[in-house]
Order: sequence, then structure tokens, then C-alpha cells
Amino acid sequence: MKKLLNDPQDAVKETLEGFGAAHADLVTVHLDPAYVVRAGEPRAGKVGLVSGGGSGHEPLHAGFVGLGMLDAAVPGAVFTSPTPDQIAPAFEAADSGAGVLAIVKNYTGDVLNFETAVELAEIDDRQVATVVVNDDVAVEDSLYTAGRRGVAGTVAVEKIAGAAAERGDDLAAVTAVAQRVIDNVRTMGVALTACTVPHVGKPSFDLTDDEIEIGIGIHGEPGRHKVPMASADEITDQLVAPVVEDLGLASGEEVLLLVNGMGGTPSSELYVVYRRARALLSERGVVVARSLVGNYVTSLEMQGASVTVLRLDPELTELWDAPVHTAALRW
Amino acid sequence: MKKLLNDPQDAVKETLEGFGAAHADLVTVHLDPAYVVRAGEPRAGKVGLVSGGGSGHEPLHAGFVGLGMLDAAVPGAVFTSPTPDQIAPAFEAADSGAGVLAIVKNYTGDVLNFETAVELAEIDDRQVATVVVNDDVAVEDSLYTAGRRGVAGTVAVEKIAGAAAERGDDLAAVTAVAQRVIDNVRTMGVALTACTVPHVGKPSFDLTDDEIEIGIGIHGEPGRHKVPMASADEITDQLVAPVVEDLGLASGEEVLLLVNGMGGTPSSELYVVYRRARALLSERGVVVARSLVGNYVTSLEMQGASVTVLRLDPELTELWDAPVHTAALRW
Amino acid sequence: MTLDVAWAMRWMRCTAEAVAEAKTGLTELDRVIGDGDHGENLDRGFRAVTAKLDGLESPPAQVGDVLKLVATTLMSSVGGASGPLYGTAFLRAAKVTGLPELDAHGTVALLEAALEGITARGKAVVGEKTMVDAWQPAVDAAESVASGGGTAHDALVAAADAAAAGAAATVPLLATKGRASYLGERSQGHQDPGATSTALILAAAVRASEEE
Amino acid sequence: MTLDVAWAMRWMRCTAEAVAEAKTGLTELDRVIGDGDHGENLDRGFRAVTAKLDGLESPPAQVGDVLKLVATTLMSSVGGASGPLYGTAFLRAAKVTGLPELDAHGTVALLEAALEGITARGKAVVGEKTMVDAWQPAVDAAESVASGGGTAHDALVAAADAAAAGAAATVPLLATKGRASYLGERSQGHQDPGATSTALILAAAVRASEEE
Ligand SMILES: Nc1ncnc2c1ncn2[C@@H]1O[C@H](COP(=O)(O)OP(=O)(O)O)[C@@H](O)[C@H]1O
Ligand SMILES: Nc1ncnc2c1ncn2[C@@H]1O[C@H](COP(=O)(O)OP(=O)(O)O)[C@@H](O)[C@H]1O
Ligand SMILES: [Mg+2]
Ligand SMILES: [Mg+2]
Ligand SMILES: [Mg+2]
Ligand SMILES: [Mg+2]
Repeated sequence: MKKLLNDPQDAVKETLEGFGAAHADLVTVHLDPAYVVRAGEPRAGKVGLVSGGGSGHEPLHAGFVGLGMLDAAVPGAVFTSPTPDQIAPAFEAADSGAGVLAIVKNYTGDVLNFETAVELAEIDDRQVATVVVNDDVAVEDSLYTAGRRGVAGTVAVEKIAGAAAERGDDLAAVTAVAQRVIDNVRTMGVALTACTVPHVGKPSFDLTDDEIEIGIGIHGEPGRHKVPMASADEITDQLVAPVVEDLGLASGEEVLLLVNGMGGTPSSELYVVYRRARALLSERGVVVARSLVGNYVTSLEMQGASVTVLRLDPELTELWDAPVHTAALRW
Repeated sequence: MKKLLNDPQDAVKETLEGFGAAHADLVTVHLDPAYVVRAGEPRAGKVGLVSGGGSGHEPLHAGFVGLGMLDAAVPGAVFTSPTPDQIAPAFEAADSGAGVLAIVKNYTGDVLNFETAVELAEIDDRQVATVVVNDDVAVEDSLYTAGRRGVAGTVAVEKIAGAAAERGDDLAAVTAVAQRVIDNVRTMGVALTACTVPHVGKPSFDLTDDEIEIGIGIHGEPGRHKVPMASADEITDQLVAPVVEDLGLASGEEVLLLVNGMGGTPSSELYVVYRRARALLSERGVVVARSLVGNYVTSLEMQGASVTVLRLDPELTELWDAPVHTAALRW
Repeated sequence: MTLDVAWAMRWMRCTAEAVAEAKTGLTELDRVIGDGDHGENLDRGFRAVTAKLDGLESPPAQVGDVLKLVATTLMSSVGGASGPLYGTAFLRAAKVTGLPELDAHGTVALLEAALEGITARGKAVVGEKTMVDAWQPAVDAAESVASGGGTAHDALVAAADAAAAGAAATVPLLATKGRASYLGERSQGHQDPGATSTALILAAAVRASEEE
Repeated sequence: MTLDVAWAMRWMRCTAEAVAEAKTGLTELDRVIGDGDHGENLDRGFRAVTAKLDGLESPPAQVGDVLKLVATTLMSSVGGASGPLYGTAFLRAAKVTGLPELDAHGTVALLEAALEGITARGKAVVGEKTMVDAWQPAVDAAESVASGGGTAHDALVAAADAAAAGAAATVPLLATKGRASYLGERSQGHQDPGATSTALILAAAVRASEEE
């Protein structure tokens, strides 16, 4: 394992210190407990948006704190959910009195820790609503699992709910629009290599040189199945098909197409995947109205990518287009 | 070698196709010969900015085509300079009559091919000025080499010269400001792993598990020397020291600090490097007035980073801050 | 041999030592069917518990006071799924152990409350390849020892043995809760990390009661 | 045995074959002291040349016409440092070979002009571990054969042999031009890719003159 790190135990803290210094105009970083909030006071009357989860998925979530997106982000240890004592002050910092929406990715750890934090918030009479992102179609039979996981679709949820909050929607409305995104966004990922958690020091799963892991999660957990290495087009076919099927996309519908890198894949390859994914959608008459290509929800230095499709409607498109000013997403 | 590619011979073409489709609002992609230009007509009276070089450094250069930065980018084969027949039409597309500035990274191949293209342009009575970026302090003794290489500092040259062109400076003035950036920007890089050129199929140099390559180039060429793997802070010290020394930075001076990822390093690690680099500069009384952290000038999936410092003055800061709207840089 | 406040504190120190020692092994189990952090998570948590215990000016009055401190510390330092699960377990256990010392029935009550906390939070039942597969047999075994007239120590020993057996018995199971569930059939053939750490915690309780 | 237009075309086809065969080896040389693309660059270029030759309706009238077509094709397809260098070499050579056929002095003129083109563009002199270290001895050897009364074929053979020796002699040299120069002393002990491909091109010229 070769990483640009000092003591692995300090990795999250030192990343946050660097991030805070580089983006002091956008965020304030708290270290003990660790959470990141927008610089300045919360805007009165605006619903606060808080998300969080294990570290190692950067720029998620801290990179999305800022105008038009999150008010606070709570980073846990690498691939480990944050704890309620971190989440609670983030809720407090994000709350201007209009209540807080917690955006939680569907992992047992994240759900349980946010649940506990919400209980703490309720004791303080703070109003916190929760949405659970579960866009990962790789988890097929959610009756027999902890349910579909939250992966790259989280970016769309945070961006669009953030825009709704910024325009002044109340907590119920922001929650509803976040849920509408969740209901209409699906993702499928692939790993070419595993990643190595710093304090573990060995790859999080085993892959030989000629196999890839389809349906990969973003916490170094293995995917749906291993298949032989194939061409970008063949791999992309395996990602797009279940997404389109699960969404039940019809000809003429408009979508956002997000090709997300897992952290160690060059953007040139992401565009090759994007090219094919777009062609497959076009073949079915689906209109790619908005696009995003890059590293947004990563797994450390894992090589691989995921394809996310969000079914758009005029309001979601408008909210997607609304201004955003964060470290990792800006327009 | 596992990559999200189809036939390696088609990698550059397919990346461009994907890039063009994803960013059709910003760019028009030409494939034969390959070059990328801003969407729409060149603005009359504005100096045209053209850069180019081997592919594999994405988002450089095509990711920087757009308002406030480049007018055209010319991608060669992976790690191979583009050819004059690609460069010449890019010059033509970028020229609104006010002349063109070619921003060339100092590699024999790039210099010779651009030189030939400039000769062709002169035959057509097109006015083309050239600046050569050579920010890489790893090349010590430029008397006995092809001279210092152009690496991540190129982003600063393209951004700042782009802003000067956008505000209406004439060719001589844009060229002068580009040269001023070149004179004041220095970079030093490190590789933790080599990268693999798609059509070669094996790593471009050899590194064992416990050594790193200091003074790495961005074309898969080995660096200044191999040293044992060390902590992020120790490695950053080795990057910052020669940069600061070469620039002769004095206490009180303001700089732009760019920590650039080589493509396969997670952004969390880049912020750990940034944290240390900033601390080292602060120790010397140097003020980090602007920052940029991310993958801007990469070497395919190489793991590693470079530290770039640009000495700022009020005009350079203003030009850096000016609006930019490209696929990879936007504010 | 009495399960008093000193025992409770020793229990936690023994657990911290055992977790530190087993850290790599637990993480390796989690690497195979989870995300490879379980050992690290618990080690971080129980090191925090030890620090908290070290910081106490004087020992608390009741067993439940120790367990409550453990609960809040685990909740705020472990993270992941196991943090709130173990946190809630110790919190519920604290509520039924507001006593200076536990007898056999008190020991059963502690274990029962812990299990209830885990199932209340995690909604898992026996057979889903989670820590519940160690806790449930532990509770059952302790109960039958206690109702048969055994001592508190006997009950603890029975619980620890049953937890170890329960953990071992997770190997063939198909996971349907937690992260391992994403693997479907590929989760079979591997021991559950959480059940393993549960066995380890209960073994530490026995050791603590014998060291005195 | 005459160095006519047919020869020139055969030369280029032989070169294309030789480059395709040596592609991996050239790239490997470049991987060690450069960026690992020289074989690929030249293969791309000479495949383009072959395609251009295949596309000709009828053979051109003069040797120089063939070389000019080669020059422009290489310039627009090779890229890297070697593209403009070989491109300029063939362009200059074309300028002095406006003839249907070359004698010994014409052959020397071709080689000389090529070398001049390379040094005009690349500014390298002998000993800097570049393709000049193959071209310069080739020119010298051809010249001495021609002035001693040798045939065009003799001159070519001497040039090819000298180029091969020159390429081999680059091994101990320290690179001070091109990408290998960044390695400083680490460039020593490896053969220069461009000098190697030069030897290969001149050997192909000999073969083409013998195949007829
Ligand atoms: N719903 C649940 N109920 C009970 N135990 C669970 C549940 N989900 C997970 N676990 C336990 O948690 C363990 C994993 O803990 P840990 O690795 O620390 O958290 P994470 O899975 O968030 O990385 C599993 O081995 C399992 O025993
Ligand atoms: N200035 C120069 N003069 C002559 N030959 C040169 C010069 N620079 C480089 N070369 C030759 O070019 C070869 C490398 O070509 P190639 O790998 O195709 O280009 P690049 O270095 O741009 O990747 C070197 O081996 C060397 O022989
Ligand atoms: Mg975890
Ligand atoms: Mg090259
Ligand atoms: Mg885990
Ligand atoms: Mg080369």
C-alpha cells in the first residue's frame, strides 16, 4: 500500500484540515467532533441540509457543502459511518429554525447512527426529517438484504434538494423533492481493482488481473458478481441495462446521465463509458438532457466507475440547473 | 492492465466523442484531424488561445476550452505530441483576426510539432506567437537537457492568459502576461506508481513497493531519482523545498498553491499534501492567497501528486479570479 | 467472584485488551464479507472506553453506571453498524443493572436487555448472520443455568460458551442483514465479524470475573 | 540494383514491415529512457505511408516525389519528437532527389540532406544520444564509399552498417537532448530508440535495393 498519508489514524483529520484551509471561503471545519459547515451563519428561514457517511468517498460529502447544496457534512472514519455525537452538532449548525433534512445513504451503520442523532435532536426540540438514498440496483432482492445501497445518486439528491432549500421551500417540500429524486434515480457500478483502507493496509477484496467486480458498493465491499474483464462498451452495457430496466424508462423521457469515477480511473476512461451509456440510452429514445462526468462518489483509489440515471421532469431539471457553489460542484 | 477502454487504438477518439457529447454547450469536437474548439464563432478582436500536447493528461487541455481560458485544444496520441496537420486547423479556428497565442509545454516533440504548425500558419499570413511552459524544477541542469518540462503550471498559464485575452488584451500583451506566469511558476512532482499507456500494456517505468519516484514527468518518463517510500509530510517537504528555492520566494509574498493529482490518487490525499505544503510556505512567511486542489494535469492512472507555486502580483491575482467556464475549471 | 462494579470495570478492560489483540482477525473477517473495518471500529471504541475509565476519579456506585459510560462512549466513537448496536446493547443493559452487584438473575437480565437493545435497533432475528446469532444462544444458556440454580459466574460461563458456539455456527449462514447481505450466497462459508466480537466480549466478562 | 522510384517505394514498404516487427522492441527501448511510444509512433506513421503508397494511381516520376509523400505523411501521423525530425529529414532529402534514379553521389546527397534536416530541427550534435548518432556515421561512410568510386548500392550498405554501429554505440552515452536527457546519468547503459529506428530504416533501404 502506497499512499500520500502520514499516520493512517490521522488521515481523516489531516484531510479535513487541508480541505478547510483550501476552502476557507466556503466552509468551516470542526475537528472534535468532526463536521464541516458552510462558512458564515445559516440563512434564517432556510431549511438546513445535512449529510454524512464514512470517509473515503471524497468529494462526497464535504465537497458539496456550500450555496445551493449542503449546509453541513459529517465525515466518519474511512468507510465507517459517523457517530451521533458528530451528527448532532451538525444538525444544530445547519438549523436556522426552519428544520433540517438529513440525507442518509442506506447502510445499516449510517441509518442507525443518524437515527440515534435524530433522537438526540428531538430531545432538543429540533425538527429533523430524514430521507434514505438507495439508488444501487446491484442489490437485487432487498427483501433478503439490508436493502439497496446509497451510492452516486446521492449527488443528485443533495444538489436538487439543496436548490429547493435555497429557493425557500419548507421542510416538507424539500423532503418531498429529495424523495422524488430518490424514487427516480438508479445506479450501477463496476470495480476493476479493489481499494485499500489506510489503517487496514491490504485491499478490501480480492480480484485477479482478468476479472472485474460488477455491482460494486462504495465501501470496499464486493459487488454482485465477478465477471471476466471485458471492453468498456461491454462493461457499460452491463451497467446501463439494469439501471434502465429498474427505472422503466420510456422513449421520449429526459434524464440526467452521471458517469462517476471510483477515484483511481482517469477521466478519459469515464468519457469512454459516458459515450457508450449515452448511445445505449439514445437507442431507446431516452434523451440525455443533462450530464455529469467525473469523480463525485469515490472509493479511495479504486479503479472503476458507476453509471447513474435520473429521470428528469421540468422542476427537477430547473433545480439541477440552479446555481451551486461548493468545492466540488459549481455553476 | 485493466482499463475502461475498447480497442486501445481508439481510446483518444472515443474519449473525445464522449467529451464532445457531454459538453456540447461548451465545445465542438473535430475528429479528423482531432482538435477541440469552443462552441460558436470566435469573438471578433479577441486573441485566440491554443494549446495541445499528448493525450493522457486529462482534463488538460480540452477540459480547459471555454470562456476565459482556451479557444482550442489539440490532443495527440497518448503521451505523444499532436501533429502539425491537427494544430494548424486549431490555429485557424481560434483566430478571429487578432492573432493566436500557442501555449506549448516544453517537450522536444511538442516544440517541434508546434514549430512546424506555426510555419504553416505563417504561410497563410496568420499571426501566431508562442510561449513555452517549463515549470518543472525536477530538471535541474537545463544546459545538459532538453530544458525544464512543462507540467501542472500550464493550468495557471492557460487560465491567466485566457483571462487577459478575454478582457481584450492584444497578442503582445497576452503573450507577455503568459510569459510572466511562466517566469513565476514552478512545479515538482512525485509518483507512487507508474502508469500504463493503453497500447503498450505495461507500466511506463518500474517502481518497487517501497520506493517512489521524485521529480516525475507527466509522460510516464521516470523522474529525478527514486527514494524510499515515506510519509506524506516528508514527501511534500521534498516537493516544496526545490520549488520555493527556485522561485526565491521571500517572506510576505503572495502565491497561488496548486496541489495536482496525477490521476489515480484520491483527493483526500491531495488535501493532506496541500495541508503540509501550505504549512511549509507559511513557515517562511509566504502567503497562500489562492488555492487549487485536484486532478488537472494527470498521467493516466498514475498515483502521485505535484506541488505548483505561482508568485502572484495584483494583476495576476485579478486575472486568476476572472470568470472561467470550461469543463474542468469553472467560477 | 462477585459481579460488582470492579468486575464491570475489569470486564471492559479485558474486552479492550482482547479486541486490540483480535483487531486484525476481526477486520479480516469483515474484509471478506463486509468492508474490513470491524476490528478497527471496536478497537477505537474500547480504547476510548479504557480512557474514560482511566479518567474516573472514583469508581461509580452501580454496575449500570459503568455500562452507561460504556454505552455512550461506544456510540460516540465506534461508528458503523456495530457502534449503535453495541451502544444500545450496553445502554439497555445499564437500565436493568442499577445495582452494586449482580446475582445470577441479574446477569441474565443484563444479557437479555443487551439483546433486546440490539434487536430493537437492528431488527435482526436469529439466523440472519449477525451478532444476534451469538447473543441469542448466550441469553438462552445463561437463563437455563440461572433457572437451574447456577451462580452468576456459571451463567456467564455458559453465555460465553454459547456465544462462541453461536459465532462459529454463523459460518454456513446466508447473511440477510448488514453489509454482508449484499454478497448473497457469497456470504456463506465465512464467520460473521459481529458475532465473533460478541463471543469475545462475553469471554472477557468471564475472565474478568475470575481475575478478581 | 538501381535506386529508382520503384526502389524508393519498396524502401518505404520494407521500412513499414521492419518497424511493425520491431515495434515492441523500439517501444521497450523508449520505455526505459523515454516515454514508451517510439515503436507505436513510427508504426502509426509507416502504416500511414503504406496506405498512401497503396492509394497512388501510378508511381511518381521521381525519387523525390516518393520521399516528399513520405515526409508529409510522417509529419501528420507520427507526432512526438521523431515525427517532425523524420518528416523534415525526408522533406530535405526529397529536395535533392528530383531525379528518376540515384547514383552513388545522389545517394550520399539524400543521406546528407536528411541529416541536415534533422539537425536543423532538433539542434542535436553527435554524442547527444539521439538519432543523429546513427545518421552522422551513415553519411560519413556513404561519402567515403562514393568518393572511393563505390556504387550507390555499396554506399547504402556502408551507410546502413555504420548506422547500426552508431546506434549500438549510443548505449554508454549520456543523453543531453530529447526526453532521455531528463534521466541524466540514468540514461547511460541503454540504446537510443531513435538511433535504433534510423539503423532499421537504412537497413530497409539496402534490402529494398537487393529485392528488386
Ligand atoms: N441489522 C443488524 N442487526 C444486528 N447486527 C448487525 C446488523 N447489521 C450488522 N450487524 C453486525 O455488525 C457487524 C459489522 O459491524 P461493523 O463492521 O463495525 O460495521 P459496518 O458494517 O457498518 O462496517 C456485522 O458483522 C453484524 O454482526
Ligand atoms: N533534439 C533531437 N535531435 C535529434 N533526435 C532527437 C531529438 N530529440 C529526440 N530525438 C530522437 O527522438 C527519439 C524519440 O522519439 P519518440 O519516442 O517518437 O518521441 P518522444 O520523445 O516525443 O516520445 C529519441 O530516441 C531520439 O533519437
Ligand atoms: Mg464500515
Ligand atoms: Mg512521446
Ligand atoms: Mg464493517
Ligand atoms: Mg517516446
